[in-house]
Amino acid sequence: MAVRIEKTFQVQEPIDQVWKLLSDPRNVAGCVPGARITEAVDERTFKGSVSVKVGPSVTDYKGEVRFERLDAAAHEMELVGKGQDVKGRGSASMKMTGRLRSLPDGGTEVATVAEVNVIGILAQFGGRMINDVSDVMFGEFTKRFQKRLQESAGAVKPAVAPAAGQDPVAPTPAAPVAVETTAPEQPPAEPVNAAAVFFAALRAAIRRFFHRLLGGSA
Amino acid sequence: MAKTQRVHVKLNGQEREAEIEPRLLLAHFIRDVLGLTGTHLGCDTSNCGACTVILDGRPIKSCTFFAVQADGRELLTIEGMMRDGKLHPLQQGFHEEHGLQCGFCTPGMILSAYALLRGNPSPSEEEIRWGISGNMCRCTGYQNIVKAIQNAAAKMQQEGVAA
Amino acid sequence: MIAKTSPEIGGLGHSVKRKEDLRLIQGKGNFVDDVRLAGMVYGQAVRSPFAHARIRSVNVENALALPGVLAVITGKDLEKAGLAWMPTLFHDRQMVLAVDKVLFQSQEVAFVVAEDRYTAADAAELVEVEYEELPVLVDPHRALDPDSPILREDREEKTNHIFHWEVGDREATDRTFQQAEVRAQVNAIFQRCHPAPLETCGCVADYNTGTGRLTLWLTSQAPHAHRTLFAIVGGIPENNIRVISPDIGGGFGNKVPIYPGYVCAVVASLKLGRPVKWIETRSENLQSTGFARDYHMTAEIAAGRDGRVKALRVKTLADHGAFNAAAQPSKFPAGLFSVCTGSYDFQKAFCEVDGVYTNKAPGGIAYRCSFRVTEAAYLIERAMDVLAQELKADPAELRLKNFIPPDRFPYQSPLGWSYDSGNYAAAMNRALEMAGYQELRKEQAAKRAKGELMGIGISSFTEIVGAGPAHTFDIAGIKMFDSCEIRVHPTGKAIARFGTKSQGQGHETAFGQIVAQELGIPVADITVEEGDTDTAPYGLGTYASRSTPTAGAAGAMAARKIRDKAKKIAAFLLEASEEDLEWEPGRFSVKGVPGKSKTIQEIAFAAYTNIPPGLEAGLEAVHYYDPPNLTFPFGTYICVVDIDKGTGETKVRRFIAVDDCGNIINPMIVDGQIHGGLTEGLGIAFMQLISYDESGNVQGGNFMDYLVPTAMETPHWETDKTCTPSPHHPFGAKGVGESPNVGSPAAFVNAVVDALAHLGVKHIDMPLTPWKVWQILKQKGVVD
Amino acid sequence: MIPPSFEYVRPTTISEAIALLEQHGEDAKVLSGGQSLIPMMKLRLARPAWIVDINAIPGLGGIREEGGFLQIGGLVREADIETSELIRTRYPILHDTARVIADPLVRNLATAGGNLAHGDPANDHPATMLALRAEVVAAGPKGERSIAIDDFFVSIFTTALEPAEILTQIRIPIPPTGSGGAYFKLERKVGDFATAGVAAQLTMDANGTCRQVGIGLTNVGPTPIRARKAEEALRGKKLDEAAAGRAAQLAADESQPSSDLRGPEEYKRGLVKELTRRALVRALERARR
Repeated sequence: MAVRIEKTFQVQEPIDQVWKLLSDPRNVAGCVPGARITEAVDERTFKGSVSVKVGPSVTDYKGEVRFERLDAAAHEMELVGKGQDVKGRGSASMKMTGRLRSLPDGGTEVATVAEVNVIGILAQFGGRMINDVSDVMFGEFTKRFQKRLQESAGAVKPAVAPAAGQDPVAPTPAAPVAVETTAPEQPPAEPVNAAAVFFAALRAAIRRFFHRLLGGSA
Repeated sequence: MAKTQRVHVKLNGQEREAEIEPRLLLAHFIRDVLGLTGTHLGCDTSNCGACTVILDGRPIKSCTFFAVQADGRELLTIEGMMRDGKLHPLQQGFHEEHGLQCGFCTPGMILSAYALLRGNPSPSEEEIRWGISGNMCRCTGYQNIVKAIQNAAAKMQQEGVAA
Repeated sequence: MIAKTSPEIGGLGHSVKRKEDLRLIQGKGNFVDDVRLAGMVYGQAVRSPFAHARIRSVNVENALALPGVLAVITGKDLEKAGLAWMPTLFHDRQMVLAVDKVLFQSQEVAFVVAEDRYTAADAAELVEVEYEELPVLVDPHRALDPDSPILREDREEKTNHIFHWEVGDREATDRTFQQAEVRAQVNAIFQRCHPAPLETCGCVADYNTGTGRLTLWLTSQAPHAHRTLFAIVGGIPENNIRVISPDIGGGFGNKVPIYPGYVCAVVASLKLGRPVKWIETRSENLQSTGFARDYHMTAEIAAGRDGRVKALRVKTLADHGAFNAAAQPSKFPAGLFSVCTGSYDFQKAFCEVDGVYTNKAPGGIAYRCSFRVTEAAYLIERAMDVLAQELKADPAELRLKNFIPPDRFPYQSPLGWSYDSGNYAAAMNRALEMAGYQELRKEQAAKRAKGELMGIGISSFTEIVGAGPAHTFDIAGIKMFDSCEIRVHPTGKAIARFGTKSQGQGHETAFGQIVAQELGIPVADITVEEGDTDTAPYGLGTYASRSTPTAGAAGAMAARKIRDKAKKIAAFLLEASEEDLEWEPGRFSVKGVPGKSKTIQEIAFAAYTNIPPGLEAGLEAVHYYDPPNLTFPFGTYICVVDIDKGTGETKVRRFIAVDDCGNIINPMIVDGQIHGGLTEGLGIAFMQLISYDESGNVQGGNFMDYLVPTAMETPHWETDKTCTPSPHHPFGAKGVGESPNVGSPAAFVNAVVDALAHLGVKHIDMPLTPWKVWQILKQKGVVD
Repeated sequence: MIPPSFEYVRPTTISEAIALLEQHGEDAKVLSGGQSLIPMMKLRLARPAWIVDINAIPGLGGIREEGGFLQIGGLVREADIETSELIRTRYPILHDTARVIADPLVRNLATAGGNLAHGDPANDHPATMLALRAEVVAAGPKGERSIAIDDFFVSIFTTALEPAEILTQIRIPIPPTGSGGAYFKLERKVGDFATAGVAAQLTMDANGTCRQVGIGLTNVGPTPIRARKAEEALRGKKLDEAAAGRAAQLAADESQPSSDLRGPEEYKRGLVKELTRRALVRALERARR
């Protein structure tokens, strides 16, 4: 059940500032609720977990994300994430790349591509519906990222990093999907931006699955 | 393991009682606890209707109903269809019109037909097909099942008996 | 024609009501899941969510720690016992429980045993398996690409290619094509589908530590063959295995193979010394047990402008999944697919099939058809319609022109079969007459003028069933004869036992009628028994429409042996010589001496009470029947459809089925078989599909998405018969259970394509979903 | 398929039920018809620790016209709606809807309330309720409140119901004379969810112009969709073939289907267009009766 999502957006902030943000987890931690980094394996590899509650269902995933590339000079990053359902009923994986480009007006273009693949019972029941919700979820992430970027513009860096779930940026009211998640304290020094994107896509997959399974009657 | 609950049902006219886990499905309660195996299970997604039983006069899928929900209520299964030692007109109809082959769907099919005829003593072919559309059969192609139900309906009209 | 017995005797040709009904309509049947034994425990398989992955570890501690859990069996455990792998029914082997890697989604990885079903289900979740995902191969057309992963590392040949099989004269066929005036080609995929009998597979394995005997209640279409295979694989002396197939809730080929769950239940019972029940869920049934078809076929016909067919060329890629678990005669890698020249008189033909492995459930079973005959019939009947389109000919006339004429039987087909008998035009003409074919064509033309879509589809199939002659046919080495044992009791009642196993076909009634026909004993007085390997004579089982051609024939032959002995006894009782006796069903009489006769009941009594000197007591016989040839049932089906342009929905308005299965035992049962087979054909043509996404996720692995018709989607079937007896069968029967499923898919597809033919549509692959039809209409600009 | 363990409670009053839901919060699930919840539990995709069975609570049944509304109790079964004389004669659109939900056996347990409360875009009642401008009555810790159907479907599988709220009644404004409605659903077979479904409700005035229009769409987006543009295009207009066609096109444009086993996106849009056209025609026929 493979899905490819591309999102490109422009911001007025200069490229270095955007890169700082994109490569600094603390500022994007809250962009997607519920992601939790449990352990830093090395400076590029992190273990995480997410507990997703959709309608009457809860699914727990354990995952690992690794920066395949973090190129400050070229302003390019690539990471691969993978999560397995703790009940052993499937997995989801994602390869995400982010690329920044300076714009003539001094602003920056952020180009991201996520390739999500869901395997197991979710994919069995979820069919091809993973696509558009992944899209929506990823869209929500980028929206929040931009908002945060604007706030951080010229602002003093917060002394204490915001924890996921205690996101100073309120979820956009028209949040396309209302995912209830456990949002434990975020170890400040660990990057969850990538993880967050990854888990967002994961949740998207699950969300889509229920869209498919339920209904017809209640 | 959740705490068990005492469940009392009237099954085919008999008072039956058991101490069970709340999660026990009615189909398993009837088969494994009360020992009546005429009620079958053919799927896990509430599609096939092999597990059809009559709950307070209405046919339901007993694989999608907890036994605890049936507490204090009346159940009719295929084993309760005989009338003073005689086959029910529907059972006769299925036999006479060759309305069964492997027989796995038959109990559920007969119980759905039973409920159909209670509400509509002389249904059209279309109404019969509609009435059994929650019960799958892989053998008969339904044609003789329709005839079987028509056969029973006619017989019951003649004899003036209700389902 | 066969002498018709009285209704009381109820021999051949009587629509005797079925004996098996009485228990089934009262809920008193005995299906495998109904078996309850003292101390019985329950097994559940732990399955892989991945289509291709290496197993890093299997941790059973948490599962074992759960109260009520008795054992967890892993592949490693089985490996120690040499049982991690088992042979398939077709020159391959298959994992019972995966040891180092899994090859398809839902493959068995471990087997949990607990005191009850609910605990077993809880425990299955607690088994922790660590997987390392591997690249997945889904598309059979990519199986041989250099960059595709080699799936079967256990094999010496490091390739995904299983077999190449060809038959016919390639050069002569190619030459004919070079000179051909007209060519027609169709590329048709017969999609992967599943028989999905309403009862899933399951078993109760009861190893008695006291007697050392294993009793195995099994959802088996072939109990004897399964007993032998369990003896060979499990190393249990065959005399210590008793396989019982009780009531079977439909099989359609799904219950021919041996599945890992059976083996695990046996191992668990041996380990625990307690009866172990294992019953599949529907999802497990659809996702892991024998699928059918998955043939990717190309057919080309070379013909003359006059519409006479000359040569047929067929090339096929067969997707067998992770293991070649096809259940078919061992000399036929593509089953009887080479019957693909069908009902038509081709002079030259060539057919080749290549089989490959993919990361899908194993199989290739014969789903309500003689091995691969449905694929063959579908292909040739589609190709004939495409040829009709090329020639702008009427598909009925084209078929009539090319039928093998009645005087050519026995007919030698270019691909090596000897058709026993046939009169194809008779069946076709009857069907055309019933349909009012000419009027339908007029109506279609009028509708087209108004922009409405109506189609008429014809299929004039030829089946090949009744495997089979022992010189050619065997399953895993066991010759495909079948058997019957009859015992006539002193009071004139009888019991007849057969090596086959009914799954709804009504053997308890129909086979009794065969004996009644031959002995004149009323069918009501004859008990028919099947499925218990301790009592029934050895047989190969029920599938491929073989029961009547083989076991049914054995019944007639055994009865005739009894009649021969009865004649001796009658001669003794009547103080006449055997030559002076004449037989009428139920009695021997002295020629020309009215009233001087003995009934079969009197004779039976004498066989135990007044035995002629020099004659053995008793009145029993056994016969093992080895048919001299297969039988070739045939028929013509006509389907009329209306298509809703707005939604793409197809409504089957009428379906006419004229079958010829030779002499008929029980017309009522035959019609029932035809209704059922047509309905499965409908499901296959319009709904039933098991597909896989690029990661090997099963799509259609449950009844929410594996769509089988309800009474609402199923039309009223119009049936009739012609009768062309088989010349070599003891009572001229041919077998019918599968003809409707073999012949009907082409009729449905031909009808839908015919409705769109004026738009230039030549073929649509099954299932014919509304969206597929709508997209074509959209492309053709019929809908905005 | 075996559900995981849970504790089962069967309160006999609404307040008791609400208290239980408050007490157990996320761990509790309301059981009404159970025809979606129980299958999910059997697949072990739902694992509630507590099941609060509301079926023993009196006063949640009944189909009646009262106070200008058609009132349908939260526990009314689909089968009751299907067989109700009042529904069949006065609200054929609801009859259309109920009779295509799942299959006859499921409909004997499934409730209209649950069908809405799941917030599942594939369910059939939501589209019809959107077309009928229904409102949903919910009882919760803070008492009873009424929610307009337009505000009810917040997001996929998410409704405006608070965790401890129970849907007690569906209220449909009794349509004025000259009204008619219809629901069209295309399913792959009986028992399947809609590939697409369209509900249309019309109120026509004497000279044949649409005074009121409601159009709802099933299973062609993350939530049930009200086709406002299509409604707008008809309001105050004569409903002829051309107008119906335009509205149908707008409804198709407003739908947001995704490709799945039921068909590609393009097909589903085409289906919305076709079914909207058919629903409007049938609704008009009924409005004229």
